[in-house]
Amino acid sequence: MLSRVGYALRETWQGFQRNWTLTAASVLTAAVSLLLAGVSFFIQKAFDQVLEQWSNNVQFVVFMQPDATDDQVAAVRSTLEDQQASGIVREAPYTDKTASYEEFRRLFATNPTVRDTLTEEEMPTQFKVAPASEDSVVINNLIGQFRGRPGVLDVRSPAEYVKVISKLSGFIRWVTTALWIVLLGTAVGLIWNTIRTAMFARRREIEVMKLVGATNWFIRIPFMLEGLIQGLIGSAIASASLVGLNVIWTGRIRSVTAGLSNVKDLALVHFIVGSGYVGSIVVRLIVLGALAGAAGAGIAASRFLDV
Amino acid sequence: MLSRVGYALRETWQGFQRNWTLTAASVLTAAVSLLLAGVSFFIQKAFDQVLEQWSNNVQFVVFMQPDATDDQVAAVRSTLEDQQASGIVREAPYTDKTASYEEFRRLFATNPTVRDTLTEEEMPTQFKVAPASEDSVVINNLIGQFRGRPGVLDVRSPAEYVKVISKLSGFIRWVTTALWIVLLGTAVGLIWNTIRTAMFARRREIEVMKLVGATNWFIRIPFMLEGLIQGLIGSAIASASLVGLNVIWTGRIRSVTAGLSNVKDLALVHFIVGSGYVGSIVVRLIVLGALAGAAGAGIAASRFLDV
Amino acid sequence: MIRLENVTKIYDGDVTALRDASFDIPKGEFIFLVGPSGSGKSTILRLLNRQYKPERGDVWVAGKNINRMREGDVPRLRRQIGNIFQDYKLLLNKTVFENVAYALEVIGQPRHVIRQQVPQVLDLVGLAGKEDRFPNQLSGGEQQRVSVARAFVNRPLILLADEPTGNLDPATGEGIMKLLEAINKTGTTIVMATHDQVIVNSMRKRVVQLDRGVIVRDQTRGVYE
Amino acid sequence: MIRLENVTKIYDGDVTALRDASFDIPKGEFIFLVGPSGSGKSTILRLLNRQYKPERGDVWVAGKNINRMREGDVPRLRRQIGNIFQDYKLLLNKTVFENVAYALEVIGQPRHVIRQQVPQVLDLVGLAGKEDRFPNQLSGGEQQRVSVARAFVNRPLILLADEPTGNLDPATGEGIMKLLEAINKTGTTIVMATHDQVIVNSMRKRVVQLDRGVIVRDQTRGVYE
Ligand SMILES: Nc1ncnc2c1ncn2[C@@H]1O[C@H](COP(=O)(O)OP(=O)(O)OP(=O)(O)O)[C@@H](O)[C@H]1O
Ligand SMILES: Nc1ncnc2c1ncn2[C@@H]1O[C@H](COP(=O)(O)OP(=O)(O)OP(=O)(O)O)[C@@H](O)[C@H]1O
Ligand SMILES: [Mg+2]
Ligand SMILES: [Mg+2]
Repeated sequence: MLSRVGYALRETWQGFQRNWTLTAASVLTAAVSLLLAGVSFFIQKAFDQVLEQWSNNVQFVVFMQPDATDDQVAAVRSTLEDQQASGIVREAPYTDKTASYEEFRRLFATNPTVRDTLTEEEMPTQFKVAPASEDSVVINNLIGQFRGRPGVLDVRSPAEYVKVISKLSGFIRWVTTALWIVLLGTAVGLIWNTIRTAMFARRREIEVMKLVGATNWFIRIPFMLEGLIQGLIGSAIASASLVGLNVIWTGRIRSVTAGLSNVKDLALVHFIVGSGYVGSIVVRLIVLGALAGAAGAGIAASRFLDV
Repeated sequence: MLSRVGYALRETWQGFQRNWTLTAASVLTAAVSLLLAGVSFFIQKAFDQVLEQWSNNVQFVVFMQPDATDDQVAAVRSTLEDQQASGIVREAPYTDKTASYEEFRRLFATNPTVRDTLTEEEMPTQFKVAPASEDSVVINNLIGQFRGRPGVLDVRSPAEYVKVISKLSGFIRWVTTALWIVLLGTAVGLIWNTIRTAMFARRREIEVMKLVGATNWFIRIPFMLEGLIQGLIGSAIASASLVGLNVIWTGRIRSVTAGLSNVKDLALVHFIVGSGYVGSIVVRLIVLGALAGAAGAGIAASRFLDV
Repeated sequence: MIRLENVTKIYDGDVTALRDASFDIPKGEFIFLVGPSGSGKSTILRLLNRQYKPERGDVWVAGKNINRMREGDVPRLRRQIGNIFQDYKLLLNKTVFENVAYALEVIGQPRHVIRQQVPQVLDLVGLAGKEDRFPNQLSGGEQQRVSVARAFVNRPLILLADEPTGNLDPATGEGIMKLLEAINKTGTTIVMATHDQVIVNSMRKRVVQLDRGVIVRDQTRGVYE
Repeated sequence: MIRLENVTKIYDGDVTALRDASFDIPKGEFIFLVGPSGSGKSTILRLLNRQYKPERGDVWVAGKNINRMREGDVPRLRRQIGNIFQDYKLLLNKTVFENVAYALEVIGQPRHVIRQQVPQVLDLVGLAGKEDRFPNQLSGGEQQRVSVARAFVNRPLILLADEPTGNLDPATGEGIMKLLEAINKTGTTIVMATHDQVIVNSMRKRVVQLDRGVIVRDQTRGVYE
């Protein structure tokens, strides 16, 4: 048994050395394919984070009359707290007169005439409600519950905005999923292709081995080990590239967002993928590379095994 | 000579039939690689359009005093017209009191108290100036020329917005260019790889041809024709896929933007790449596929020609 | 040990390489297959090694009907048979040593046995000192001798030799024949296809002669023609 | 036609396959190279075909010093030489017809010439009817005959034959030898490496004998040993 293991390892090593054109080609293809796969995971994660952020931004505003009583405000607040408890609403912070006034002045910074027309006392107070769902039907239903209640001046939702976000996030999910499938499919196809070509180049070798009395597994295992190692080297290269790309990517985003408070609204920072997740992609790539290499080589060898 | 051509064509055809594992592998790789290249062209175009749109949106506002005289307004307008003529400013439409008032009400649709505090007469009129450059230094310089002129209430630019757009478009250009280089580089690498492996599988054939007295070109030409045709088939598949993807893509964007006027602001429609440009990508892919196939095969064959 | 019963082999549906051939080879016999080029000698050897199945008839080797054999049992059959192929079928990216060692690795011999036996066998066929060459660094006759060495290194029950002396000079060929005779003496059944009249005539063993796929002569202590 | 002047060939820096060999072959001569396996016969033929360059000495073929030849002129040299390789070197994914036709295509023969000459030559070597087979659908001897056919289909100035009868039965081998003699009569110089004593002894041509890379005998109207 031990001699078998030794044999398989020696065979593998020799396969490497003596067919190095093929080895280099396989490793390169594996690296490229796995990098594509890794990038597809990466893109999906980045957009997931951004979409999450977007859906957090969907909200409507319950304006209280400037002269609403404390009881009226408390009643609305308790309804919102119930809805928060049952998970329909994520959060609903209250903005008092002072805060409302400041926001108003900030918004109208570019329009001084308007900015100076209102006093703090005239500002309506408001609840900014962030529903848990992005679905515009659910949100409209929720809005209906506040409209016309005592002390409520009006309930406004940027209806278009809600619709856009809901459609857009669907669209982006679709795009990233499609990209993911295409890139991953491509990766698998390329690896399979290279392995098959490499096996084709070695088909006579396989035939001779069979004729000398080698069993299928005896032939297959060194090829599989070879494929496994090629896959591992490929995934190491892909992982290193991915980590490198992530460093560059993160650096670029940091430099773009540096000193821009407004950028938060663009959700740009959410495109930064944490190194923890990159680590988990690396693990996936290594497993994928090893499996695809070994299984691919095993299956491809089988094509030439029936002598 | 004619017999040579006939010979080369027959050789090519046989290369196809008899090595069809290799042929299939090469065609598939070419298709995948060219599709990657095509997608990279596509992405770059789509983002270029969006960036163009964004930079069109960079602007600052010259607020005229509500009681500015017609002469004062005309003086500012004439300066802006000069700047337009010299290409520093792209456009500078004037918004009169009525239009300003309507925009104000639209902006404050969700805040009825504010909305109803101002009358039309109290609104300042304004020039919305769209500079030709996105560079914030150039824009600040421009702004300085209007600040403090008679009749000018204030000049305001959403300074953060300008900075963000300027940085963001630089960033996105960087990302799409990087993507383009990586995908195109990958494509070239993969084609080269496959061709070399295929040649490796046929190295003994090449050796025998040399020993029988074939010149290098006599051997190379059928291989190059074979590579050329493989490249062409590959690019046909890639082109068809790209056109298909574009149809799906355009359809998705149309359906997302349907009935959303607000979406214009998100510049989403500018992601639609015209079929004319897709056509030009297809032409590029076909040329690229044919060249890469032929040249790659010719060069790869050379490696095994020195017997 | 080996029995053919009315065996017909047709390649690609229209080339009848062997027609209704029957013979019986007891254990330990040495038999020559002779006949003109293309008469079916290699075909018989390929049938015995289960490289092909016949279209009609049965092939028995070592007590088993190998046409009815499961695919999984074929390697075991082949390990009992030593094969010298007409075109050598060496592994081109293994050295001489490794090529011969492969036949031992296949049957799971431990490394120390391999290290001891392979050089011994290479010495017997006159290849001492060429262990580390690759097949394409050898002369034609040297490659042939590697294939001879590989065929008997694991002491098989049966040795199938297709023109084992075709690329050898008479003296070296004679050496190989002495070797085969010695192996035959230890009980190994040997079937050898050959064109070498001198060898066949000097050995006086059983001769089976083929002509266009038909056995036209089966003679004990026969001569070439 | 062919001249070797103190030629030494060393493979891989340490295998001296040919040592200080010299001989001169006038146009139209028929010469046998004999010697034990590994003595350097194929090496001489490879040097004449410019498959390798010698480490020392000069090789003259058809009036040219082929060591000094530019790479670009090598194909023209090879087209004047017909080669029968010891391992045949057939193109495995071409049919018999195409393999033979290739030697004509290389010199730019028009198609109608190819269509006429190839079947004629295949008929001469006894392969009529097997035009559309691939090499691995042929017996060993048949493959050898394809390589013979390819070597002389373009009526070369020189024919280099490495064991052209190694896998042929005596009768077929004799047929091939008759063919070579006829070709030789038309003025083609023939250098043939062989192990076949019967042939050498019956033809009584010039014999050059090698032993471990050294020419030990050069005899007109010689015998094998
Ligand atoms: N794989 C194959 N496909 C088709 N025909 C084949 C195949 N192998 C052999 N043949 C044909 O079968 C016949 C017998 O071939 P075989 O190899 O048995 O001859 P042989 O006696 O060994 O000849 P040689 O002495 O030349 O080696 C020949 O006519 C050959 O062309
Ligand atoms: N490519 C090579 N690399 C290294 N050594 C080689 C190479 N080719 C041949 N040799 C060695 O050179 C010597 C002469 O080889 P050559 O092929 O000329 O012999 P030969 O006389 O043709 O023998 P045979 O009758 O067996 O064909 C042999 O010892 C062989 O091992
Ligand atoms: Mg045979
Ligand atoms: Mg030789």
